[in-house]
Amino acid sequence: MARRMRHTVETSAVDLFTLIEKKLSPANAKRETGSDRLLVLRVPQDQIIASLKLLTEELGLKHLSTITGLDIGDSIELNYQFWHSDRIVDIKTSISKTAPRVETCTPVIPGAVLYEMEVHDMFGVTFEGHPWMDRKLLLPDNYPKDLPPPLLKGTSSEKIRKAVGIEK
Amino acid sequence: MILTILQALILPGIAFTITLGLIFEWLERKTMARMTGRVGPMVAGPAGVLQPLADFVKLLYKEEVMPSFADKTVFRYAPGLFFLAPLVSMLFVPVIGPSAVASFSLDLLLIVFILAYATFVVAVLSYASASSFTTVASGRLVLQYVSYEIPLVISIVTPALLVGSLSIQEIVQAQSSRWNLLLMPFSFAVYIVALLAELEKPPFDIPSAKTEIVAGWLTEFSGRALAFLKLSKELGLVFGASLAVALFLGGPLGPVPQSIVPVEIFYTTYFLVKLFALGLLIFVVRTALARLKIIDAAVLFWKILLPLSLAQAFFVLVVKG
Amino acid sequence: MPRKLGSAVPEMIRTLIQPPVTEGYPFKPLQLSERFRGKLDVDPERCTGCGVCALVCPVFCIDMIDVGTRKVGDRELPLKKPEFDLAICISCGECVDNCAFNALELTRQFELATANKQDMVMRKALVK
Amino acid sequence: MHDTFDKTVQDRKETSAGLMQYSAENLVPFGPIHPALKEPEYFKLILEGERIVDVIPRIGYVHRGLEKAAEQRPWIQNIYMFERTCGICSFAHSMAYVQAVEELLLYKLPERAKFIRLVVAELERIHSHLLWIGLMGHWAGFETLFMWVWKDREIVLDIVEAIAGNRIHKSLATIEGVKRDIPEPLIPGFIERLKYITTRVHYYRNVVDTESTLLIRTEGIGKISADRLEQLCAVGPLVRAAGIPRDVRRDDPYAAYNDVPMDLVTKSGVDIHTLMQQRLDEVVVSVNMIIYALEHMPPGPVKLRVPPVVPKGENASHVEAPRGELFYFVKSNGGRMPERVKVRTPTLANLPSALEMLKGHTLADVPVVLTGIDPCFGCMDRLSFLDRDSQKLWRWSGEELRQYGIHHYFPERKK
Repeated sequence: MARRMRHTVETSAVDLFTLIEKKLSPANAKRETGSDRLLVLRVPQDQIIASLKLLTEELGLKHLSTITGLDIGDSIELNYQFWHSDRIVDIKTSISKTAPRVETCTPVIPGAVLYEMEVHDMFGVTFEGHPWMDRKLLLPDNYPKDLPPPLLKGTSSEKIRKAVGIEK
Repeated sequence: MILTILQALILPGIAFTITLGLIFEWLERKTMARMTGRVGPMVAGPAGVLQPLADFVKLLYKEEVMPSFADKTVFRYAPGLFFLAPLVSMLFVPVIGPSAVASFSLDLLLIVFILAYATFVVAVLSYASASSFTTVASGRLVLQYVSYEIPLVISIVTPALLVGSLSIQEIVQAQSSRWNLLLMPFSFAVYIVALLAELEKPPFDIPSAKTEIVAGWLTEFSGRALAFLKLSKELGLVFGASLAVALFLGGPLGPVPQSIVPVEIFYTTYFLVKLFALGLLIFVVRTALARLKIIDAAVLFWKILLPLSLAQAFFVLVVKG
Repeated sequence: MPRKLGSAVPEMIRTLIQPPVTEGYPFKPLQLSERFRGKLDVDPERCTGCGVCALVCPVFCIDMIDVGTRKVGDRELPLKKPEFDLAICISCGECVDNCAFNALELTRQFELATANKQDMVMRKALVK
Repeated sequence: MHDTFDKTVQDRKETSAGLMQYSAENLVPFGPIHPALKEPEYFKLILEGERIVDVIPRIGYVHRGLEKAAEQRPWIQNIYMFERTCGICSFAHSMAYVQAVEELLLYKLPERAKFIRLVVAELERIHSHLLWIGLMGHWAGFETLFMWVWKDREIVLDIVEAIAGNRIHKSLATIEGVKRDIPEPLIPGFIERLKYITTRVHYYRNVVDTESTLLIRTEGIGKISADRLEQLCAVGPLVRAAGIPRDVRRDDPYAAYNDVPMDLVTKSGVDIHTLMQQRLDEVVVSVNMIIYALEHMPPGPVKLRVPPVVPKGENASHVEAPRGELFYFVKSNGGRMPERVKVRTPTLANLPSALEMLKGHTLADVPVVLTGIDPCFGCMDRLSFLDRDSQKLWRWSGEELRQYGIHHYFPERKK
């Protein structure tokens, strides 16, 4: 339980979290350990776009700070992290590592176009419907196709270095 | 005969112009530096006076690289031609006395032709070095030349209209009582602005925009060619300023007291004082303004300076007539 | 705001009169703030070879080198002393803060150019 | 990259004849590394005739895999690596990382450390804004403004060196505190020099607003609407200049921003001129905050001793870097090394809006808009054009495009 030291949180804002939780409960969102400033909700993969739409249109959470990819052993976890006044709302969903595919959220949040490209480069997650999925954003041109994406736990730095041709 | 050759070679001629060119470059770098809180050249010679000469000599023995797809002949000989233009035209400007080294009745028109010839040489030269930067620089150069050329010529011809002759020497002699500037301040202003455009000094350094096309038409040159091209740019400034002094500020003329000192000394000092004053004015303007876009420069010349110089010429005709 | 041509001129004249701000380095010495973090320096007497600095260095530029043995009770233990590769060191001061015997110090010396890289390796502390 | 090089030489022969007719078909390829380029990045512009329809970014030439490296280094040593992500906002990175980790540890940050972090963060903001204003002068050909503004920026850098020992990489923030205290006797000197900077900034505000040659280059150039910026999740001065009051220092105060008064600067519309005004006004606000913080600095320790192990947990934290919201996400599984560190720099957030500002402009406007948007990785590098109708692909460096645009400026477009 990470307790925030920064400043006391006004009581009125707390029910924002419960409001979000209630709104997303049809998408059976489960609340996980966050803090009085960080709301963490886990949503199943098929509900992710619906809940994002709900968040942006009805609840007014417009600013998506980023999409963070996490390699948690057997699956890849995507965190859609929003910033709203003095809170951070993190919508989690986990997708299988074998066929990492998820629908793109760019129609709902146009600003996410580069975040999805970055997660695609680093974790190999394909976002269906993303306009530039065939292009690379960050990886060098000579990154081998067969080498798994760099940020997965399996790929070690040495392997990447050898593949890209930098000897330490 | 020998005297004129000596004069041509040394005093108001080649040696004099080149030293003036080097001193002007030092003065420009020093004043611009001091006005922006920097020190400016300070290593070669006292207060860095010899820095431009040091740069010139250093460049002379640097290796000269020629791009493989450049047009060889033009690339090798054009810099020399461009270097000659200001030197030749400097001979027609009276410096040490009311009479110039060489003079004939239509030398003002020859000056105009030499200006056009110099720009033409630069355009061909930068196009010949065939790198993408220089080709665009030559495009810009021609566009800028076309916009400043007519106001420049009109502002040059206005003093000739007043005096009624196309020889610089006679124009200077006619100003012994009253400077032309008092009668035609606007054509003097137009001349200065057009001179800034001709020398590609800010706000008109569009063809050689440092941040946009590296060094403009100078990009592909190195070694001897670069040394001479840089020097001829400075000589262009010296000649431009001395032409303004001759046409508008009465050249070397000024009150000459009777004394054992030869009269040339007074004339030359008057000429140099006016020249450096004009130089400082140009350097202040150069430091104070941002670079214009080519379209705004063209608009400025065609819409503002051209009518202004025409009106001034018309005014002079009316006054004279 | 009214548009003016040359609104920078008055300031240019003021700057012209004031002395230029360019510092005379290398002809005149550069005055550094007394907290300047420059080249690392070690005091061989104080260094006991505890190896904390090698642990905390973010760029792993400190290696512990064997310099012989030391007596601990009745046992002979290998004595290791730090060797600093100042070419890699980023002068962050992490080792200086963590050194319990304050044998390390960041001097205000910053001119480190040398012809060969080997001079950058500081072996001052490798004494018994 | 090899294929592009052969194509260059072969193409060059064909085009050397056609170079003079400088039209859209001119094929002038350039590599990512070129003397005229500051930092390599690369945008593909999709054209329809002259109008730009779409822009596809391809960055990453300076990507060093910091996130992967962070997973193999202990917590404290990561500070010095993340600090070097960017030269201009280096303290913002170390502070954001350290803050994310501190909130996983249950310690209370000493008050004095909060104030010192605020002072150094605001000093860095002033230095970054002044750098940008100077660069704007340089790009617009106004060298004098460039020299003056960078001359005054030296004052800020000297203050930072007096506090942190290094002008750029402060290496000051550490987990649960700040490594060194502010030198008390020097504070009056700092305050006096900062006041001098305010007078200078007021003067620059006057030059930026009145110098007509500069106004021609900056007014009405590079426009984008406020709600489009909102949709594209833009951050920082770009957003505040459009009138959206979004600033992490005010909305979600960290360090001592809760205790130091700050008035938010917003403008009413984005173009290069308002962006310059926005940043100059923000410098004045930063100076006032620093002076307030220096005068009300609470006594007490600046650092707590912290075990090298961080309890299991996840945490997201953000700070207001000079260019906007800098977002850090840290996950720890209770070990000596982080499980995952995610960094999202403000420039990545602003990039879609920067590309958006290019859309709709004609090819000739692109160079001017490019000088307006100032992404953190420096100037434009290489542009490729894919003409949809004729399916021809050609590449230009930012520089060619700049002079192509200027050279082929369409007169019918009113100034």
